[in-house]
Amino acid sequence: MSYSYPLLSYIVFMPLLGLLVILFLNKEKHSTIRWVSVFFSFVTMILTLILLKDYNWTTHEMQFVEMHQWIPALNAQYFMGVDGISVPMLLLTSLLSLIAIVISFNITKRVKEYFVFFLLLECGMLGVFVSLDFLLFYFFWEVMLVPMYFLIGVWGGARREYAAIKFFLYTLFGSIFMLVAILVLYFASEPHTLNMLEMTKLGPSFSHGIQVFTFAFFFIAFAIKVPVWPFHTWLPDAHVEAPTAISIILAAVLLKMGTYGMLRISWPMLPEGIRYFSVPIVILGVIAIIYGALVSMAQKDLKKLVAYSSVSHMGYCMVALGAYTSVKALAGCMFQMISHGLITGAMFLLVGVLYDRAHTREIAAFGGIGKKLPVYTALMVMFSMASLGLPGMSGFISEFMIFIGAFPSYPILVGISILGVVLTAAYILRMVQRVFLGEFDTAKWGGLTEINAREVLAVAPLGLLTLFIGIYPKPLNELMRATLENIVMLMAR
Amino acid sequence: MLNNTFIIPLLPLFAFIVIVFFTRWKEKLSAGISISMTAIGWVLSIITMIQVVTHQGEHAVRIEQAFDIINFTGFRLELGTLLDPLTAVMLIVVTTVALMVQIYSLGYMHGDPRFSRYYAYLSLFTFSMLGLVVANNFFEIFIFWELVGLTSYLLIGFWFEKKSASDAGKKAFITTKVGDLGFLLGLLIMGMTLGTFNYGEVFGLVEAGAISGGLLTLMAIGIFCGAVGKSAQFPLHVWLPDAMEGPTPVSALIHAATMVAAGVFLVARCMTIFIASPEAAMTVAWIGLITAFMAASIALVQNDIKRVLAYSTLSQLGYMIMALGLAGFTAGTFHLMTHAFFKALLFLGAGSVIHAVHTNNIQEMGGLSSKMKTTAMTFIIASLSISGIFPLSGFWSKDEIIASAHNHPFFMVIALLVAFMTAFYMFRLCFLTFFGAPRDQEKYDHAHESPKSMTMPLVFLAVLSVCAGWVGIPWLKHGFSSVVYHGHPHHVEANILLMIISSLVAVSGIALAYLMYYKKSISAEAMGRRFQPIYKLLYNKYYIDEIYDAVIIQPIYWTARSLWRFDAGIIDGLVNLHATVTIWLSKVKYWIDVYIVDGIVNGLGLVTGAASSVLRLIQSGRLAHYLLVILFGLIVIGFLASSNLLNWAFLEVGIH
Amino acid sequence: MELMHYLTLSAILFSIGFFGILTRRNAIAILMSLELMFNAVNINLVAFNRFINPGEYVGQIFAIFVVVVAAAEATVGLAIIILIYRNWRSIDADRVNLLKW
Amino acid sequence: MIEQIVFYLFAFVIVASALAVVTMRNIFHCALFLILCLFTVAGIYVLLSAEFLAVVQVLLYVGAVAILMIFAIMLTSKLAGREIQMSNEQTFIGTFLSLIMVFGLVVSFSRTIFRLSDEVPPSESTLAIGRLLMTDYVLPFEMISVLLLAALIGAIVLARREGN
Repeated sequence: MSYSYPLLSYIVFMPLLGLLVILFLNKEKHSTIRWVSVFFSFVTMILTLILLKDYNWTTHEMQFVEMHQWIPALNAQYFMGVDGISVPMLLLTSLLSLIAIVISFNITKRVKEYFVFFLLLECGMLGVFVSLDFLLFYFFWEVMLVPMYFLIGVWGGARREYAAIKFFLYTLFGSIFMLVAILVLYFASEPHTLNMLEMTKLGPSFSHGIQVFTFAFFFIAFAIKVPVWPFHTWLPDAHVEAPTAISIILAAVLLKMGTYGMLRISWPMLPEGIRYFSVPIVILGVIAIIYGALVSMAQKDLKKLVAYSSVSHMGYCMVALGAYTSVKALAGCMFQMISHGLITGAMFLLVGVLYDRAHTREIAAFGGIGKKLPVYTALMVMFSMASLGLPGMSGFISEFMIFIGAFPSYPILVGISILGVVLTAAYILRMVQRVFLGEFDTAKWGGLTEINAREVLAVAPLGLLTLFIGIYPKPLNELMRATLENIVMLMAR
Repeated sequence: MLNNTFIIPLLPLFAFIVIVFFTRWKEKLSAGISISMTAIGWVLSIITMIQVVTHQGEHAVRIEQAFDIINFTGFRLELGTLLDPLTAVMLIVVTTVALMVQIYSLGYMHGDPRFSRYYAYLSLFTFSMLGLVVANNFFEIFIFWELVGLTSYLLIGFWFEKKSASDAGKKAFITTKVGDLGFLLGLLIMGMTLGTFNYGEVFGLVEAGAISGGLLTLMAIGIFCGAVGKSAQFPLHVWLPDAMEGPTPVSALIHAATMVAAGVFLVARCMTIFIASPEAAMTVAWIGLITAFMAASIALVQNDIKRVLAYSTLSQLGYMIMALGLAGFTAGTFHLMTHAFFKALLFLGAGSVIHAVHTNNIQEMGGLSSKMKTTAMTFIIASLSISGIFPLSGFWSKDEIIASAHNHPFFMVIALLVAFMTAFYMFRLCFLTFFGAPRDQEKYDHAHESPKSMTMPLVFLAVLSVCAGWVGIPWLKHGFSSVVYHGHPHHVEANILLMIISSLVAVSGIALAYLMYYKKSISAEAMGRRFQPIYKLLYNKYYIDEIYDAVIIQPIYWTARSLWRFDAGIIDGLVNLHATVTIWLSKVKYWIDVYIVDGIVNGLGLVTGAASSVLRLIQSGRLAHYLLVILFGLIVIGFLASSNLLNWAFLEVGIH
Repeated sequence: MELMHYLTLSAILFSIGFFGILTRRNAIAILMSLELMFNAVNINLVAFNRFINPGEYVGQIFAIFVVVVAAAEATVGLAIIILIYRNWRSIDADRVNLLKW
Repeated sequence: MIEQIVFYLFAFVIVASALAVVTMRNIFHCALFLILCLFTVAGIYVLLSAEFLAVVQVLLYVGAVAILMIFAIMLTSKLAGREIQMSNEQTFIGTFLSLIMVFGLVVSFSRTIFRLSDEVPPSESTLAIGRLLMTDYVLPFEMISVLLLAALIGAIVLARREGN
């Protein structure tokens, strides 16, 4: 099914156009550069909304397909298309990018370079979610890394260089596994193809050994991105050192690429592999949930706490992915990806807002902030509640779907992972209490100012979406339904 | 009204949204909106109740409406409303108490800097509680279940500057969350085995035997765990006494009348499941009994007026749970209703007292009846009611509960003992607070009757505390039991003997309190000294908080800290070790490079350098020289080409 | 008229231009010589066009391109010369020997 | 016959003025002779029935490039007859090599056999050239315009005085 004009290319390359425009701007004109970035990411978002409008919800077939020869010698194609799992991710990416750009207005160091890198990053992220060719996918996957490295390494906190190199090398390490896996599949397929859809058709015909081997390699690559315990240690460093906007993007979009990759590539393509590895994957997920929650509890730095909570929350996704036979679990996984993107994105944003004003993130340094900053506190408490899975917020729907989907397959493991809910409540409430409640130190924090309109505006869409999905998840459910049901069918081959 | 039940919960939600976004700067307006919305809800609830009662038909009213929110092949989640007699009763209870508490709060919270926020929270709570009541499936009830927990957290920690308040909020939230885990597990089992959460479908399947044996028991106990957490039953009761840190009207609404009764409501809703699983029902009864007894015994010795009431609440909830466990559906729900009224009254009365003397300690009060006539009168009425004195409402409902244990002598004996203790500690409270000589003259002098906005709800609730029970008088033809029943309506037989016994027990409890605290003919101190170990045990609430802290909380913190060290040290250490090894390896390679590989290369470089220092003389840097050489070269090539010494194909182009 | 005449003319003009480049010291003069060489090339192109495939205009079009490129080259070249003049107070090409190692 | 005379006349003027350009000592005179030379080359184009090109030659070379040169001269040399050393020490070898080049070129031309066409050139060439530029050669045409733009900006950037 194709479309009258190459909408996907427009979406993916619109940030690149913005990048070109910014390159021609005077580097001293900070506000022009900012507004141009806002404009182009806004246009990108509008285009994704157009995509949503014209998307056919009833089918799992790829839509808006664009296919051109790219490197004929390799049979690599410029092949893009979207289905029910990439459309939500595109929307999430374009929205979060816009918000991150708006929240980056307080960057004053080398503004031009910052936004150039940021738009390149956005292009890479969008590209990953629409690519249907392995080479193209890999290309976008790597394109993203470079700006990320600079964004953390130049604009980050005190240990930014360490964090940036760690992130870069760790992810690159994973990418190499992915490349090997892609090559194995490429040479195993006859005729050689890099087309993901073709490969999905061919997948089950590969021998057990190949499937298990490539599955494991893909899994390492994606698991580092997610990150799955025990590959997670780059995450706290990168999140903590990165500037606010980049933390948002890291948490909201980059982590989702791991799970997206699993849902798009390894799961439906290599059914033998998932069957072979499903139990270990669930175990890793359960460990991540409990372990992430406990480690969060011990954190003294607000941002690090949120970072470890990400580890814990992504653990739910792994539990869901392990229960591959259940469409409920996979839907829960998608819900969790989106809701974690919204909630943790907002949490990082709000922590950044506080850090801008207080210049510290140490939990013990605060207390009673709720008295001085009621609006900020209300927002933070709301997202904290969303993060601990309060019903009426998106996090609850996703956790519930995951539990209900995975429980029949792994009653004991899911039973253990439910404990994570209480632990999450415990560390979140501890944080809320120690930062916002209690006696207010007027001498120390009397000068704090309330969250401003721009920041409220940036966080408002996240809050509204969190509530909307939490109260009425049906639209999102319908959007993904056909695709997820198809994926479950593919895995049953 | 029967088809539009959903409006009732939405009214307070509307109030919440309006207050938060529009009127939070205007305190009076915010309160007005909140109260008027609840009042409308109250009127609508009464209309609903009348329609339910006058409904003609073979079966009781049962109206269900729902819409999907998640829909996969073979799996649906929905939101909806279910209206049946139980719902109608709960609607009345919740809206009545909420309305009274909101009016009362006008006076009690007067001058608080977060007045509007208080009303917003109350509205949100009312919404959640009404939503919980009208839910038509387990998924939805779970949603509202957690939402009431949230509002409870917010309201307990309303004065969050106080560390004890925010601690109490956190404790309440997490403790109930532990119970909710069980609830969630029960739901998961339900989802796995039955594939639906709708009440009607679930109960139908359970009755048809679609699930049985261990799984059924596990599911029932799981659901009951939710009730244990929310209704603060043993062993998750520890949060409720601490929750008294919240404003007193909140304690009245949430922690006495409505939210804590949600557990009872849930068990009542799931009666079918518990009937199908006798083991689970027995567990329920035992938990209820233990809680009732334990809480009543603790209440005997507490000195904080609100804590005494809190333990009393625990004990009464234990009563209801026990009745439900013994299949006394009507008894449990009936007591739920009457208890809501008189316990709300007790709390509001206590609030009025605290408002007057600014202390919670009953040892610092005394003789207040002369200064606060209305409060004292209503408080004593409520005390009589809870003690079970004829013909107040507590008498009828408590009697039914004790009657429901008629097949289990042990339960009945303990229940009577609890009734005795209840009467004793309630009147200990009354005598210490309102009678005798003032023990703190200064506080006594400042005491005064509360404003009208506070006393009016007291009077109203006092009337209800007297009369609400009359709907359940066994001799009535169309009483409570003919409307709210499980399975088939059964007429409660009046058991005159039991009535007399329980009345005697109550009166003797009051008499003992009278002797000890009014007449002082039996010295309370002497009793305390004589039973020193028991006294200490009770005074320290059986040391359960301390045990939890040592056995659960500290180990969790310890695990968290050690895991964090493990994470930073070992896991991240491995990553960094890998980096270090790589760097070390590369240093080795660097050495090899510099001294061996590069040695050769440098040798070559040296030779090249020497040669070029000679050749560089050619470089004059002048364009003209270079061009000359170029031209020379060009000409030489041209000649070579033309003389066929070089046979380059490209020079042949055009030649034929 | 024969093609050969034109070719000879262009060869002579080209050589004169080259001679100028080789011998002149004034940078502007070098540029002028360069223009002469361009013209030689253009004559060549137009002549081939006229005598080999008169109907196709390829030669003329490329001559136009050459003219334009020459103009561009002259502009930039002169700008550079002015810059050099500003820095050295001279446009003697032989003194500008930055190419020397 | 007339054509031949005109050609030789033109050829003579071209060669003579070109020699003047590369030998005269006064740079300003050189520029004037360059203009003359370019003008005559335009005449040659007319002889080759490339009228459009002739016009371009006059407009672009004579009108623009030559004027540019004169400006540059006025900006750089202190004009007013002050003579700087025009030639360097390569005059002799330069002459020699140039002559060899002329010789070599003419010899190689004469030894080449061209596939001459007897077609008479169409009289209306301007229209055809215009059409070709907008169709077959549109891409080079656009690139050329970008090049011109670049040259323009480059010239401005280079010649602009820093600081004002």
